[in-house]
Amino acid sequence: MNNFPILSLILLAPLIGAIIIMCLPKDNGKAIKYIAAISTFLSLLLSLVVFIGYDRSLGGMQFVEKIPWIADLGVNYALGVDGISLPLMLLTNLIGFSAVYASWNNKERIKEFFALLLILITGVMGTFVTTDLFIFFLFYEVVVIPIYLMVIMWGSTKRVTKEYAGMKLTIYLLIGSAFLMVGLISLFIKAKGITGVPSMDMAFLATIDFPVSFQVMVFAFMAFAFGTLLSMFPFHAWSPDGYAGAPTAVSMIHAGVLKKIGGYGLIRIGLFILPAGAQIIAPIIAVLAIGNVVYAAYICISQKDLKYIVGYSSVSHMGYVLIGIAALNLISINGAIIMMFAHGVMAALFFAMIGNLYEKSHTRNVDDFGGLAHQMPRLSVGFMLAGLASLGLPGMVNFIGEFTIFVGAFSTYKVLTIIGVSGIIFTALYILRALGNVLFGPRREEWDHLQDLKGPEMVPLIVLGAAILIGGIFPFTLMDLISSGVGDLIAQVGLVQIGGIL
Amino acid sequence: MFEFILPNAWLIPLVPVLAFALIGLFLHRWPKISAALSIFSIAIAFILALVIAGGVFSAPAGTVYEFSTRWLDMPGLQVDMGLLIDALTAVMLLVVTTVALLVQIYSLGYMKGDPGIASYYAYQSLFAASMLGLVIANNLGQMFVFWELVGICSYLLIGFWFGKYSARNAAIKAFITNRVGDFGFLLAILFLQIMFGTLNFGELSDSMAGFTNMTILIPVAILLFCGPIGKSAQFPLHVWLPDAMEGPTPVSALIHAATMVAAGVYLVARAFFIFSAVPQAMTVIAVIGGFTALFAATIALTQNDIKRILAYSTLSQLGYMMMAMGIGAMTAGMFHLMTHAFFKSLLFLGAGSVIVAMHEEQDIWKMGGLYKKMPITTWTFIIGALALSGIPPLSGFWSKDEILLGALASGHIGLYIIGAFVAFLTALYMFRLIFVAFFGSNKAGAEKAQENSAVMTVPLIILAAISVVAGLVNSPLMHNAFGHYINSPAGIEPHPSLIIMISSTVIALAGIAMAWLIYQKQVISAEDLKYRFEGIYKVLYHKYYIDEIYAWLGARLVDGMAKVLYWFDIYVVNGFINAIAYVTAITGEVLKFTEDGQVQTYALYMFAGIVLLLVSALYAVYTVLI
Amino acid sequence: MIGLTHYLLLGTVVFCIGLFGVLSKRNAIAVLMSVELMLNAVNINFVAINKFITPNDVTGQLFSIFVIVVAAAEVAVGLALIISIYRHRKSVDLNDFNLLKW
Amino acid sequence: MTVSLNDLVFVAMALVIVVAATGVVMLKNIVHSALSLILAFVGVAGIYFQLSAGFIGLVQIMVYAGAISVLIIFAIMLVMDKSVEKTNLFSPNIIRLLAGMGLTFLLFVTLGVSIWFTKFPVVPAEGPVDAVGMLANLFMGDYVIAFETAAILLLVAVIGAIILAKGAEDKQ
Repeated sequence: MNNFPILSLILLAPLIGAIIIMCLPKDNGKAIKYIAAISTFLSLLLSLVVFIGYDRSLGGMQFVEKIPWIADLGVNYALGVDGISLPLMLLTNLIGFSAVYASWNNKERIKEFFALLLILITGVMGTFVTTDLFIFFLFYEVVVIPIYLMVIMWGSTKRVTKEYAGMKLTIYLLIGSAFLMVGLISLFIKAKGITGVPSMDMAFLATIDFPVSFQVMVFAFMAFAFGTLLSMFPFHAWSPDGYAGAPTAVSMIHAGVLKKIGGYGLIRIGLFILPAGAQIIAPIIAVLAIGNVVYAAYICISQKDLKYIVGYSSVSHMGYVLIGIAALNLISINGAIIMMFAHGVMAALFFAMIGNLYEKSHTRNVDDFGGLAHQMPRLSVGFMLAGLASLGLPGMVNFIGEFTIFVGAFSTYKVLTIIGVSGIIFTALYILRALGNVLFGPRREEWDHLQDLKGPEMVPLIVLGAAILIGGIFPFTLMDLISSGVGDLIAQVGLVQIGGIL
Repeated sequence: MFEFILPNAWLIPLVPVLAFALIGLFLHRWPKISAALSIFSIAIAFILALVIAGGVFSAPAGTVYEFSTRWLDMPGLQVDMGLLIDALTAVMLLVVTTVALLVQIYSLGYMKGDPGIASYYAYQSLFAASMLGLVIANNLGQMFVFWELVGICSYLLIGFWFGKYSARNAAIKAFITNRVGDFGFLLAILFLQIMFGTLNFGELSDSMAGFTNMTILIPVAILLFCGPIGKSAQFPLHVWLPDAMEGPTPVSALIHAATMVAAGVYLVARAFFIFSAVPQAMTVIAVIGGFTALFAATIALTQNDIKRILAYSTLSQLGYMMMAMGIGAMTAGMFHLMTHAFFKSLLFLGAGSVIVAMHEEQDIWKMGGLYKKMPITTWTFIIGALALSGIPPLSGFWSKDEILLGALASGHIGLYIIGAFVAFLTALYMFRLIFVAFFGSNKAGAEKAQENSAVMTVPLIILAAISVVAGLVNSPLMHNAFGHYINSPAGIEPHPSLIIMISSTVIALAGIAMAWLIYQKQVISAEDLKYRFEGIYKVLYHKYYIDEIYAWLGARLVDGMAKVLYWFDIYVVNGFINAIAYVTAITGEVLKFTEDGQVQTYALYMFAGIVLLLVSALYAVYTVLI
Repeated sequence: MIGLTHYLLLGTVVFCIGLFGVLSKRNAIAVLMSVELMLNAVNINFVAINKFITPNDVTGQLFSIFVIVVAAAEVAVGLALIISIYRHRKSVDLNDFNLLKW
Repeated sequence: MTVSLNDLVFVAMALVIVVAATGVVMLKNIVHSALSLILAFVGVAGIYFQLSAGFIGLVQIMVYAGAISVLIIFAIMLVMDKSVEKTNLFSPNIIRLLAGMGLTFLLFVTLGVSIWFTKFPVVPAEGPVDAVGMLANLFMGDYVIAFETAAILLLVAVIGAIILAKGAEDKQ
């Protein structure tokens, strides 16, 4: 299996699917959906093979592929997965596959929808799989355009027009990527200055010992860029509107995976290449993260639109990830990565269910619903599973993430973590209140026409539900992998003493 | 047999989980089969528990069996799923499995005709599994996991009839209040993990021995006690238990009388070495326990709903147990937990059969003269009430007496007085209920009441028998066998004293007599009592208005704050973004006036640029020229 | 004694008068004429500098011829434009042509 | 310092040019400003002769004073439909007028200051005898490309002018 380019196949399967779809006739809806399903299923299957085939004891980058691309910039099409990027790649495929099924009964313009969706999946996956900064940034940009188009064309929102939502979403991400570009370029030039060798390879850049002041400046850029993507506190404005505006599949992928690029970037580029800078800026990020958690949790309590609730709750959960990263020790970074995986799966399931409900009832206001458990028991199971996962019930993978982050962050920021832990109460409050209003209560006749999930609509529930439960009941499947990945990272970076216990 | 069962005692929680999974995934379309499967699985668990208990109690006291497997571990944090079997676990296993089995059998009758029987039994087996998991946990992390699972099961079961708004809201209220308790519990876990690097009870107690500065431990112990406050509904977080009566009565019997609420007491018992090391924490526990006991007993006096009375009685008895723990009498607390589980579930099941017979009527004033129509229920109910009030031969007497003895022995005179007074109140409100509901004058609704089927009455009889026998286990007759096994070196050992026994019996009889006078004989009419103590009655009836205070606070702090922050988010954070967009639009609007279409104007702008360049060039160079 | 400076100053004066004419005259043809003046001013500078700084060389004069050539071409085209605009719009007043107005 | 005849001639010529130039800009009647333009061209030609650049002077007279001024007057005739008196006024936009004036004055001051204070490397040698021959050599030598381009430019200009001026008829 060593020279078989499995990672490229995983990465390009959706893209090939998209190209095939583009050649199909417009009205042949069935064929388009099957192609999309097959291509995403193929990459899901292969990523499972990689997940199982990854040698946990060896650790480090495996399944490496390298094709030189731009010589004088030292850019090469380099792929490789390690303990940190493998779970996120698996997450992308899981969500991609269920996103295709979640939008199974889309009616208008199926061809463009699925083509853009598959390109989006490839773009998102690319950032996790590559070990080259330039390719990372390339895929980072590939992602933005499909999202804008899909929000504009298939979006739906009440509070603000979908154009506004799409525009705000895209501009925020572009501002973020602009700062990222500045950071990358200055990094590249400084590295070239110090070593004389032009290289964009992350591992190589990590070995260089940049001056501290430079590290702080570049990390600040990175923190802003990835912060906007991760909807850090002051820059979170795009995420609720973006999710509410986006169609189901896009908000699934967006909440599920796109946000994780921010987290992954912070860890991979922030901590890996600029450790000293990270150490200085980490307390600021920690404070903002706690702002994230409590602020967004509080706002969720007053929300009436289901998608806004999940939007703000994902901002709140990202606060946990951020405090995990900002605590800069092995346990908390492990927790951050598991939390990213957990939140991805949970948010995707939640959006799939909301999308399904919205398709049938054309409203997302919590007060319009009531007693849906009578009519749609399976949908209620899906909602409950996602809801309980998001409030961090043990037995689900979110609890593992939250618990690990709390333990890790507690050793570095005592008071902040205590405030953060109080978030679990507010999360439980708004989730149960929303689910209570939607699912329980007396039966309402006007919703009798809703028919429950069946056939393809069950796929997201089964696939994502299984991921939530397996990850929660048997955390060691994910945890060994991640702690080996993070262990390597901390070891490599150990030369610069990072705060907290290593 | 015991040696085989012991290492894989994890089968006990596993069997009900399998039942839950099977019902949930496949069998939910066939209620009969799922009910049978669930009862069968809990029966197996019961048998295993019996074997374990037999083995533990045959081995010398104090032997501990511990096995654990890797669950979540990384360098620096190790949480594993394990087994800790000792006398304490054995007792709890016995209590939980017996009550769960009897309740599930009883539910066959109680839930007959309910469409959601399959999911009811699914939730019942999930609850049994998580409770058993909690009992056998060997570290705080695992205990927290099952602690939350038990919480979600109570949410599902309270909100079982989700058609009713009240049930739905009660379920949410229960989970949120538990969650507040869990917040403190989680913080305590984090502190312990950071301070001692481990959560395992054994390792914790070893490293605790060597620990010096107690000042740090005070907040940790109090935070750890927050968990039991939430779960066992102690004073500040007790509001959810009375509302939890919205759930089906067997659920109240199992969860809100015997097992779940006892989890808090069990945690205090299990982590007794932490609490006993911190005297301040002990006093806090004792005070909260005592206060809750008194507080709940007073409210129970004025309630009219049969289940609400029993709920407040549970609150009061839990306060008793916590008080026992607080004063160091861990044995007495656990013993009372065991006896209370049996007779309180008996009372609840009895109440359930009354409600079924009375076709969902729960107000005791509408019941009356039931003793003729429902003899078995009535007599088993009376046995339960006698046990609860602490009449000598029955189990309640021995356990309550033990606690009072402990209070005296540890010198908490105040707590002893409160304890005695609560015992009096308990007897009063229990027999108020009996005289009004069973022996009262024949009300209209009571005619058509008739005895329920065997499937409901047999568990009542069994429980009645147990609650009679259970007391002897720790009585001097069996030379305090219970205390011999379950004791903690740090706790106090109350030696039995005849005076206390006699005095507590007299108090109980006085309570019964007073109830007889007021409600049976109407010598002192209840009406004018109510009239004379109008103010107090109203306060008690409205549960000291605590629910209203919490609701008011909640609306202000939580919802109000949420709206303010949402307003802030929309108008300030989004406002800032929209402002930037608006500014760019405005500058565009202003700049357009420079384009007036005249050729010469454009020429003017061009030459102005050129001249500017020349002037700046000249300025740059003029030092050289002049 | 008249030197190069005076010629260059003369050139500047004529150039500025031409510039003012371009910027302020209403009639299109007047603007053209002012442009001619500016071009002449440039020629004066060319020839003067050629005479004083590189007397035994004629590059300066060569360039002034080129300027004249260009000026001639420019006037021809300019006037043709003005005439065609006049025929279309019946006016030569620059203020009337503001099609580019916002 | 001795005031030579040459200086007097220069001053006279300069005065003529400046007066004529101001005339072009200031006169109200477009025809009068055209005539003063011609006068300015002739004055400039005089300057060329004074700078011993005879050939340029002649070219100036032939092209500018001869051809271009005639062309302008033709254009004025073609365009003048109303009475000629008030045709050459200033544009009504006062602000722009003042701005133009200020700008021009600023330009004049800047250039004047820079010219006045720079020390030009003046070479007091006599001019070449055969200036026209050298010009021809340069035209056919180093600057032959420029020469040919200028030729093409003139051709294009002529054709353009004809098309533009003529174009109006066949459109109707």
